[in-house]
Amino acid sequence: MKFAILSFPGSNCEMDLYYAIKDIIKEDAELVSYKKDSLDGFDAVLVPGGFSYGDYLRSGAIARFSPIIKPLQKFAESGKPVLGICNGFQILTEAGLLPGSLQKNVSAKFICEPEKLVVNNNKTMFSNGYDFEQKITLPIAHGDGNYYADVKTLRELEENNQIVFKYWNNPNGSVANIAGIINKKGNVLGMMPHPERAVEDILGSSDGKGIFYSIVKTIKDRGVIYE
Amino acid sequence: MTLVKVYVNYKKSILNPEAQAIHSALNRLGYSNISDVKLGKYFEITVDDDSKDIDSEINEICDKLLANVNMESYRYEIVEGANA
Amino acid sequence: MTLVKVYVNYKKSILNPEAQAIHSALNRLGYSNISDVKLGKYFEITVDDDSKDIDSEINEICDKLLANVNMESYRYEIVEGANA
Amino acid sequence: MSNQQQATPEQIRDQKVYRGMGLTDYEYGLIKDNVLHRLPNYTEIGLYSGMWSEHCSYKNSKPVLKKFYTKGKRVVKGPGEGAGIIDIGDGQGVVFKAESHNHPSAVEPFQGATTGVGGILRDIFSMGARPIASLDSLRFGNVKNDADKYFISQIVAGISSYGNCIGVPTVGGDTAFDDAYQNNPLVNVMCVGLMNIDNMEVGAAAGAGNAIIYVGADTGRDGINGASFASAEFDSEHESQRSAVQVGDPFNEKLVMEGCLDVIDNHKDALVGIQDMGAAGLVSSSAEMGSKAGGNGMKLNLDLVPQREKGMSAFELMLSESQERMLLCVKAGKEDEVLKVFADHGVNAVVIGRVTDGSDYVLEHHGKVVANVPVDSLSADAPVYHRESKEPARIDQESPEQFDPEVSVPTETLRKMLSQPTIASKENIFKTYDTQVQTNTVVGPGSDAAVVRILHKNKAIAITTDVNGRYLYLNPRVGGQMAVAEAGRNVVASGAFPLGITDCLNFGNPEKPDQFYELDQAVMGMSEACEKLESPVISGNVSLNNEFDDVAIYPSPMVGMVGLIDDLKKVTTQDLKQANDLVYVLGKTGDDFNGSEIQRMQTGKVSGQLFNFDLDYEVKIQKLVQKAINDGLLNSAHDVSEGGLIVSIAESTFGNQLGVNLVSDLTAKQFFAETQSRFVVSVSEENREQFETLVGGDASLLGRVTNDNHLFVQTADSYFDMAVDEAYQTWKGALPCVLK
Ligand SMILES: Nc1ncnc2c1ncn2[C@@H]1O[C@H](COP(=O)(O)OP(=O)(O)O)[C@@H](O)[C@H]1O
Ligand SMILES: [Mg+2]
Repeated sequence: MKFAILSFPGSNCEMDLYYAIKDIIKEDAELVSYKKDSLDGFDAVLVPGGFSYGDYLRSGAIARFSPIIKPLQKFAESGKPVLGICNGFQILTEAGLLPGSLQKNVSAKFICEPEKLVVNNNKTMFSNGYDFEQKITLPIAHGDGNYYADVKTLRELEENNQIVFKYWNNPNGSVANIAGIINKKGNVLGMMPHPERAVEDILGSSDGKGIFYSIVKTIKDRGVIYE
Repeated sequence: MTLVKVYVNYKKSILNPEAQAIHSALNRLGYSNISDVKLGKYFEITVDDDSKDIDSEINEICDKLLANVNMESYRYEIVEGANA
Repeated sequence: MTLVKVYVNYKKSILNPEAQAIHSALNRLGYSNISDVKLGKYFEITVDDDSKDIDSEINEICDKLLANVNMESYRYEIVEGANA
Repeated sequence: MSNQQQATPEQIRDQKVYRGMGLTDYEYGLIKDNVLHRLPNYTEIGLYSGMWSEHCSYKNSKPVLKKFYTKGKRVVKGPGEGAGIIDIGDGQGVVFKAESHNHPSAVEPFQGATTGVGGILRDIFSMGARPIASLDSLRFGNVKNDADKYFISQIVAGISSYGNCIGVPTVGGDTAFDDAYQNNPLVNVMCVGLMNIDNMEVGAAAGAGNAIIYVGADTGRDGINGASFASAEFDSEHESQRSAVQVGDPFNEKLVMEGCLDVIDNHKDALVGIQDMGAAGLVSSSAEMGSKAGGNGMKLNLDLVPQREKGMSAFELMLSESQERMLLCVKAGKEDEVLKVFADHGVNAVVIGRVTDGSDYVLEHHGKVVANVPVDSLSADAPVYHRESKEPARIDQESPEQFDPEVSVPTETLRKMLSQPTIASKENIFKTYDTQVQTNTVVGPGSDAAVVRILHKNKAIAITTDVNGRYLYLNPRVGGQMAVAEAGRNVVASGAFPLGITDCLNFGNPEKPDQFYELDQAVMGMSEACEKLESPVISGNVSLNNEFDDVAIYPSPMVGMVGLIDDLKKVTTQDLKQANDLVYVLGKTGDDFNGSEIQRMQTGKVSGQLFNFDLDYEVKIQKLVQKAINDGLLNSAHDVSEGGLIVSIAESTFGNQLGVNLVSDLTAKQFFAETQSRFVVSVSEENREQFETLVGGDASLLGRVTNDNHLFVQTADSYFDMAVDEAYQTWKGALPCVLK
């Protein structure tokens, strides 16, 4: 199967994802420029971390007007998996593919550290490789990771079981300790922690592999690629 | 040339960590009579005169880009013929 | 209660990358008639009435904390008895 | 300056206008009588003021820098280019250099720090290398007042904002606090890049007719004449210099970097040379490229320079230090190919001039020639001064007797020591840095050296920055040796052998003989250690005039060392690994307290003659550790530095929260001695014999690792006894607490 890894001006985790998929997960991957107008031929899309357009104005605010966003929306509507990590999550919320938004951390500082997470829903195509309530450790590295949604949205997220990952010790002030959420349909996941930084023991943790394996398994089990 | 001043602010219910940090810094510095600090963005946009419907253009720009309507509200003033 | 509105802007010769990025994003989005974008900060500060000399207090706060006088200038308005 | 009416050549001479730009009467005379044989105009005098500043010309330090040991079989490129290069095999080289941004950071700490990071990154990618890691070496006042805290929070925030955004991990650094830096904080940033040696680029512009291409941000009135400003002393009235503030734009730099690396990787045939625009902006980059090529001149049309502001003068355009700009020399006929690459990356690029026959450096503005000077006169032929050197009186008068610390309750002294800002955990700082982007960080901040793996190869590099200015203050020569030796210990403790060093020479005013002495002696000391450790100097940077109200900082030559780990199995950290392992100290401990942290903690200053240091013994101990790691004998290794042996032992317990139960014939006081050439290592039982045979009498067995979470050390006269968790919390909480 083939992953598309989007690349915006200012993205800086796209190569990390590329190597994680190619070298560790051993699937095919291709970088796709923000200028492109098609995602045909891909089975899953990864929206990487970084500082698209410098994160000026608001994180992800400018990137979401890129040409690639329309095909991304179409891709998401078709039910195929879209995973936004860190800045990718911020872009997905700005583009309206996920509810809520990401504010400055309560400390008003950038935080980079390993974070213990709880798998709050293991029935998604991104988390089926984990046990329910399994604890995993993934690094975070962000200044704007404080997830906010209004009360109504939050209730919906909870009712529909859309909160996939929660922080064990909330590092940034996110409501309901949210580290990652999925859309209602269940095929678009946004998360602040970086699974691609946790795919090799030598770099500190392999707990992130489960996310990519879950995607691969889902697609392979499906057996068909529908357009 | 038209100058438009746009103010973008967090909605009431939303905590703004930056404003909070400034508020407590001020209190720590001894300014105990300061009971609230709000922090927003302030844009000065120069629009060339050929623009037809400046109100709808500014509203569009704000809705799309300058404000995140999830969390923020905006208002603006048009300063006709002004010079930035 | 006194409401003070403070506007902080970059000084003239200082580069503002953020405003630049917003400006070019707007032009890319097709708003070609926008010829300049400036971005600054906008504070609403509520001061309790017991304050003696509000002007000197606000100037002090701006110089010390709200504005970086190396790069930014500020102005403010006092909205007596107002409500934020 | 920018608002000033431009003085006529006669006014410049009569009113000595050049003095305000940092040129002396002697230098003006040289320009007028020896170089131009006429009166220089305002633009020309501006060019010389920038180019003949210490920052660009190294006029005071050049004779000293010649004393550096720079040879080595792996050295591909030594000092002289943007950065040096060392061969690490497989056709790859590591490129590294450090840069100081002390003066800009003293004026505007946030932006001073961001533009420091931006500048060093450009030095690295202009060599054709992709930056893979940064480190920051910081010196602040002793966190006594709000000013100290302001500097710390703003400088750290600046480094974090730039490095994180551009996607280069900040993997390490060092931070120390001392009143000597109170008004003159030091901000040194080191960057390491990785390249295919075939892609090596040089900053030269040769071949008449070839194009000079300007790349990156528009030029504004920022930092006009910052180079001569950076080379000037500060006093309490430096407020007036505030016009020099430059703002960093890491997003733009990222685009510029990707564009440049694309040209270097994929359009090699088109490219003649490439250089960043750093200090003294356009004039420095273009004149250096012209001068380096040799045998050519250059002609630039300033009307073509992208400008952010209206009405900029030639002087301002040439001396502006607007950030995120590069200068390329591109073969005639290939301009469009290169311009297209930048356009694809969203980067502004324009042809602004040509390489010419002859040797004149000519600038045109508004249709007129505004400057015409010999190109070499700006760069290669800048004056060089041999300054007078005199040992400061304080060194001679100091007593040779060692300080005698007061350690009546060792555990209490340890607790206090762990909470000194210089000793305490720096996590509060490095937690705000992205340490992992690019996913090669094997060991991030928190152990001795940082370890960054070379992707797809079974090897890694170890990187560290170090210097203890207190030692240099007491003895610049020996302190200089110690700075290099400490860097070596950190690299070696991580499983590497040294490849080479870069440096930032942070000193006072070279025109004062006693301060020049410090510079000169320190460089000699560093050089001696470099030779012994086979770790040549391949690049560096000089920051002089670090004075405030006439008082200089401690002499502080920051050493940035890179080592090679030739097998990932050898990567070693300072953390104890498992209970029952044997704990040893390698090296001898003496009563060495002058210049130590405990002396400062107990007396508020450092004094006396610096304790002895034996470079040969240092080399011997470092080789032993290398051999022990090569043979797979060590489970952990940690060098002993500030705070002494007990601090090293405590730090070794923190990572995995293991305890130790140790017995030593040293006194409790000696556990705080800062004798050099020591390591704390742990060895598993099965390797005991082999290890002890290897190290012979150079190691003493102290005891064992335990899992009772207790730090217990029986000394000859007393004992240390503290829960590891408590020691850890004290150490970890100290900095956040004082920074509140
Ligand atoms: N300013 C900084 N930025 C990043 N890392 C830092 C900084 N200061 C200290 N560190 C990290 O903290 C650890 C301890 O630093 P230090 O006490 O200088 O170590 P050592 O004495 O072994 O040289 C190191 O891993 C170092 O990289
Ligand atoms: Mg060390």
